[in-house]
Amino acid sequence: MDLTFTPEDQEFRERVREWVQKNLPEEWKDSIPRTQEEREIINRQWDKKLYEGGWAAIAWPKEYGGMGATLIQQLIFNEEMAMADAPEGLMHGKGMLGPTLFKFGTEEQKKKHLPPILRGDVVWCQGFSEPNAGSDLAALQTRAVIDGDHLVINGQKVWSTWGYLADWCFALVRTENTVPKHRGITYVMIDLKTPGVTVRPLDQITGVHDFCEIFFEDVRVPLENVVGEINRGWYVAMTTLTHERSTAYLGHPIRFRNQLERLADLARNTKRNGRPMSEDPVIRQKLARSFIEVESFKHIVYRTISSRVRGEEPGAEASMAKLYYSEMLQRMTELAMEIEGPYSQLVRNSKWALVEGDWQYQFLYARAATIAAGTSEVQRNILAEHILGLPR
Amino acid sequence: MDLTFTPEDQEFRERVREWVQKNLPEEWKDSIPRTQEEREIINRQWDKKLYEGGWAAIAWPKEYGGMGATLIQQLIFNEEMAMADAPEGLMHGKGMLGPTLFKFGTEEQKKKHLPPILRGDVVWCQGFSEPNAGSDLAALQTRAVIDGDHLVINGQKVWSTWGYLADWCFALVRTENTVPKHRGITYVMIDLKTPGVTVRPLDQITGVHDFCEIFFEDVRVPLENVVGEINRGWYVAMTTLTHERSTAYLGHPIRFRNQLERLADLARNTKRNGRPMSEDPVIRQKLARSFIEVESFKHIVYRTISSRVRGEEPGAEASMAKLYYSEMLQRMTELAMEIEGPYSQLVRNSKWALVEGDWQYQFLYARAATIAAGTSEVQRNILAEHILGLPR
Amino acid sequence: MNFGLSEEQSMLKKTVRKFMEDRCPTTFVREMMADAGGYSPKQWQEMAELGWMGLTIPEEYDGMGMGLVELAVMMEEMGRAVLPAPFVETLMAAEALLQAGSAEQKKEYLPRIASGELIATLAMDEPEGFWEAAAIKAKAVPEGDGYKVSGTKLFVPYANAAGLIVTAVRTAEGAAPEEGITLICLDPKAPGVTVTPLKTMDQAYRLCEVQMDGVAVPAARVLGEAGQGWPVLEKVIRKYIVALSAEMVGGAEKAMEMTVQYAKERVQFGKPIGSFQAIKHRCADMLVDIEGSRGSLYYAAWAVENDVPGADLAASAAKAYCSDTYFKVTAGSIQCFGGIGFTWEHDIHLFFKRAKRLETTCGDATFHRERIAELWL
Amino acid sequence: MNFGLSEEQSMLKKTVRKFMEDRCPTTFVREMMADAGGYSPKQWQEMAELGWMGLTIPEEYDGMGMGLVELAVMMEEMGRAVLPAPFVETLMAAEALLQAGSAEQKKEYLPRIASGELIATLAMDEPEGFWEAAAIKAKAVPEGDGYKVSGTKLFVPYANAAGLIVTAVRTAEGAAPEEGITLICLDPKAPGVTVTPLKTMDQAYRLCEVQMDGVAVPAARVLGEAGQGWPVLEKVIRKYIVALSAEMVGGAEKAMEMTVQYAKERVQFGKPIGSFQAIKHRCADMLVDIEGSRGSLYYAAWAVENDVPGADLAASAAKAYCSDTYFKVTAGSIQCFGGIGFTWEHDIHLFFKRAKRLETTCGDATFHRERIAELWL
Repeated sequence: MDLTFTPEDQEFRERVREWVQKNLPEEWKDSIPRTQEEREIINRQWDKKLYEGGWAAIAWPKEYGGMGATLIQQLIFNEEMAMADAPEGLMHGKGMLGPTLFKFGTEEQKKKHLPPILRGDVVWCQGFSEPNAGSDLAALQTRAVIDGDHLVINGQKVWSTWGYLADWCFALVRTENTVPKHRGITYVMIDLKTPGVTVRPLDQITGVHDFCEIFFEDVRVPLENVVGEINRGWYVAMTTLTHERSTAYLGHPIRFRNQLERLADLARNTKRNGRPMSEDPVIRQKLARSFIEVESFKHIVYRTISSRVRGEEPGAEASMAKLYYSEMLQRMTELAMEIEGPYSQLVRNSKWALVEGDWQYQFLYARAATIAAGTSEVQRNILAEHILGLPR
Repeated sequence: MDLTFTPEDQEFRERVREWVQKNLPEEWKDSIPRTQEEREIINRQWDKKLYEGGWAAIAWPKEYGGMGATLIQQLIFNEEMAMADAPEGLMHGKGMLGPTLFKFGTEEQKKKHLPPILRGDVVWCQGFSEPNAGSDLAALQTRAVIDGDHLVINGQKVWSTWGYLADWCFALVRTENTVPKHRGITYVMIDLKTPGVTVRPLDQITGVHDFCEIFFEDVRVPLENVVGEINRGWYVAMTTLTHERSTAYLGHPIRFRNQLERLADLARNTKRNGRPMSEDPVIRQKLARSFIEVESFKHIVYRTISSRVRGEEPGAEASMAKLYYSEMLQRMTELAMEIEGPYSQLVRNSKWALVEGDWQYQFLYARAATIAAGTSEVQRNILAEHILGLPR
Repeated sequence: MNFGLSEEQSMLKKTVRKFMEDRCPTTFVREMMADAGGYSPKQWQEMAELGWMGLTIPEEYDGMGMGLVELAVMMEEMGRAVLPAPFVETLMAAEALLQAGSAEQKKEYLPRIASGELIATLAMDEPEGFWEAAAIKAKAVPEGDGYKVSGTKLFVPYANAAGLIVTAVRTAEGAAPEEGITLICLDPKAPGVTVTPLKTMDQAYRLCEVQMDGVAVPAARVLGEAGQGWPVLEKVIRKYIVALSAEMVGGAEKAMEMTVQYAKERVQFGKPIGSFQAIKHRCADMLVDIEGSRGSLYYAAWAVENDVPGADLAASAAKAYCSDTYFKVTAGSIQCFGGIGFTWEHDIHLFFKRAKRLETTCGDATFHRERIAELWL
Repeated sequence: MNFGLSEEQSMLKKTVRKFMEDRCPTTFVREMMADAGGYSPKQWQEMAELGWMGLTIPEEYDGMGMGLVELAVMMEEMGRAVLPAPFVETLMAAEALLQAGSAEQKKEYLPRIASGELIATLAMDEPEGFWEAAAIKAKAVPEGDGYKVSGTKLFVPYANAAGLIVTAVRTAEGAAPEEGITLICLDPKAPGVTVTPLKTMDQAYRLCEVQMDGVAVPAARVLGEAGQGWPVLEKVIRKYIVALSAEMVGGAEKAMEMTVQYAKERVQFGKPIGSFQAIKHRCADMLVDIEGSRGSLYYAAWAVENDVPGADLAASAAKAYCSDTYFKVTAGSIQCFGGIGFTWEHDIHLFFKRAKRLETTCGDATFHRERIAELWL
């Protein structure tokens, strides 16, 4: 039990901090309320800036342009980015496709796809979920039939984050119907400019559309775009997901802590009949509860990293982290609404809106937190079955 | 929507009130903390007093010595008893066996068993649950084999309230193994003095034993003690349960309201560092929550009665009432513990114990509320399946 | 003793449900969300013709002379439909007139309200405070036989559409904040009044800022005795929160029905998701919360209507309970719907957002629990 | 950076678990429940021989010189076993001596504590108050070179068995309640001291009343400077609540393990009950609460041991979180066990009752959340 960092790591932290301080424009800070369009532009520009600074994908092996950073260095990097309130970038390519290609990609695939991701030139999105394959992802039905040296794809994907921005999509498609459902799935990279592809943004309850539907109508994709073997796509995707999920949250504790401090500020600055809400004993209980949860989430992340550093394999801890922070986030944003009272009605661009109506957006957006990337119910199943060994 | 009572009902209420005021000794009041033994003695004596006053079982038909009281009269009677803080008596015979016999009993059975129940001479207990048949009651395994004009019973029952006091037991036993489990069960009345019966009180986490185990070893019971047909016992029991459950809670709203007022008194009288806990804003929120719940529970009961009066059949509402009040009761007793702070440790007969340690007993006892007579989980299944029509 | 609807009340319920299903489907609600005024004058007139604007107005003023239980029945159905219109506020402004208005005032306003000609609303909250007497700071200084009023009111429902705003202002500073409050009949067209619609989360409802800048209010427009406005307002609020509670129960029930329906149809892992206890028990809890809330609601409606002891407590209990329930049920519904529940296309967010607005109107659950403690402990 | 146990710490954990499994099964706990003293001197001596009474006492006083993380490791295991003994109080009394004791006092008491010869405990709460400085009212008036002390202490752990009671008394009335508090080394055998065991829900632990009736306390028995006792006590409490949090995490984990085991074995409706989501998800929530609690616990242990900024916050966070978790987990466990969980015979109630006692020691969850708000907001 020792929460101090080595001098080398400390030095690495200084380097990251110095760079980000120099290179992050004040107006790009992530917690500044802004429109989706503004956010996209900044995300793209930031990705390019990271590349120029040599920080594009520090976790990637050096041979592919990364730094081969240790897990602790990844933690530090993410913490510093969070501390500086830097944008998170459009990270599907770096965070999800990249690691998949290292492990399952051909040399050609790596050569073709990794450099543009690194440079921030090509944006990727994920094509996993379908209207009838949500929690039950393996029930996916988007059909791919081999026709010569191509796959011909028909079907529909949904919940593809940034789909409308993306150039390419990594997707799971069904290539075999006569075997148990996990065994007939193939992992394939699809150029979204291919004829037959239609991307449609989904309007959300926030009034914004981060998520998209993608329709495939006789879309011809070269077989060389298959990652791993035909019909082995489920395992390709799951391996990466486990990997990705266990490091996806490295910067979250600090981002949540910052959000918590903004919540405390909201309570301090919101007066009700002359009295700051931060002095209200009932609100104080709830703020303290959030404080405890945000801190504990950090410890959950730290403990996971430490066990990885000690050489333990990533397991279902990612489910715990995800379940934990998503439920916590909902409580935090609900508390913000409670603090605001009737002001909680006022959204962005309304006269009298508090903090530019940002908490309203966060409140609505947080409803997705317990659904996307595995509902809380699915996470509880995973925890109960994989960690506690309860029967299916 | 009219919550006033007719003049006749009002008059009936006056009659009950007058009688109970005259006949209930101050020291018999139900909410006075006392030992289990004291409580039993009072319950028995009160049952006899009710009989003498002509109030033993007002819901029973006149021909069996009841009053044939309307549902509203039953409500009034139970409310007045609750208001007067009268003991509840040992009501298994009156409340559960009696109605079963009206519906399924032979003339001989009625003649033999009903009068002693009415007089309070014979105490009955229930023999339904078994160690391996709890929530899954129909899985019961206590075996009964027909041997001439007798059933020979072997097996074990558990959770029989007042088993150690009881003279007789109405039980469900398995008479047929080769059919689906609900169809091989028989309802039988067993004299607990029959050779081969052993009753063993179960010590509980409260330190008290209301519940018993009953063991049967080659117990011979005359076939004339079977209620309804052989192998039809499940339906006999369920019919009565539905009936019983829908009127079992008539007096509860007032008893809970009284308990709530005692809780408010506890908060008023418990000072922490000079300040009454009733002035603590966090405690006030929780007290108010209990207030809302206790009141709403009353409305749930009233609505159920009204729908019965309008001629609607009792359905799953009893599950709702049971689920509602059991969870509410746990919260109330937990709140009492919170109000007491470290004093919550001090139980009956301890120096410094608050309110004679009664809340401690209630707190522990309330853990059974969400388990006995159908767990909260079972009630939720019933509500979801029977009222909302969700699939099994 | 009948804790349930009478035949007439059941009939009313059916009529309103039928109307709402026909005339207020969610496609209509969505139209109104995009509409500048936020409601349909045509629909308003249709409802008026059915007599609903006069539901609780005595017959002598062309109303139907019904009570709070009937209003609750109606509001439940309007809640199911997420009705975009200042229905309850109009009736509550009428209530203020009934409570405190002079014979002339009643004659002037009530028949026009009942006929649907006049939309009315209430202005109470201000930028620095809300839900309490202390919040009322808009200043009225004597001028001529009346007052000159200045101040800002916030969250005023449909001030953009109203011809009358019953407004609470302060004519004196008393020892207690409840003293010195006066109600006035504000004409939104009067010089010095500026109405600005606000952008709200519940887009199917308009909340406005009402700015009063030296508005001349003649004595004839003062409602009741000067300085005695708070007790009147309290009585109005008591009915208002019961009506809102009914809207919440209706909305929650509809949300639950939608969820249960979906849970029966949606198949994942080879089974309808409603067969999984995570969903099934959540739905059962919704049912219990809704039935518990409904009990508290109808008791409150009856108790307030008949002014029995404890009516204040009952009203606050209903508002607290129904607020919690509507939010909990709709949040749970979104979770059960999963991804599609997060889409704009799906209707569940209309209910979720409505829940949030109603919760913060005239005191949230925490506020009313504290009020229960005050009245009870 | 390693958020986890070192090899030595893991080894310690194993040793303690082994000992507890062998020497403190629940049959032993039940024996102690019925025992007048409520602990076993023999077992105490065995633990002492392993050096545990001196775990956090420096080597110069015959201790092992370890820190709060090691103590937390040990307390987790003791929590799993529902240990009936004043272990943590003895170590915390030693901590008070280390914080404020004179060289003589340390020499007098610490080696005897480390050897197991001397059981010690803390007396803080009083009939009219607890958990706060204001609660301390037992009066100490100067007499000779020392004090004459009168007052009543409640909920004193194992005062019946202790040879030393570190007691907080008031030697002066200051402007703030934190001023004027003095710690004394009370000898329970001194004339004027009466110890009365109380009947408690957690029968596997003795809490006592300590009555002081004009007890003469010589200057040599005053711990630290007169009137300066509160800051010392605060430091001790900070460690105490971390240790208690560890006991709670250990107990909660054991309760969860018992529940999960049962859920795998118990069959109803033809399936292990652990395959029903009502049970399965409840167990998953237990796991999450326990892992979250454990994180807050070890961070607090490390932060307090190293006295980093925010250590007070961390300690209160751990106490609040672990209190909630232990109660929630054990209450949920009883529900999962169903009827047998309600029997005396079954062990789960030992944990449930222990949870309740630990929760109310040195501040419940609500108290510590308010404290977090004080320190943070």
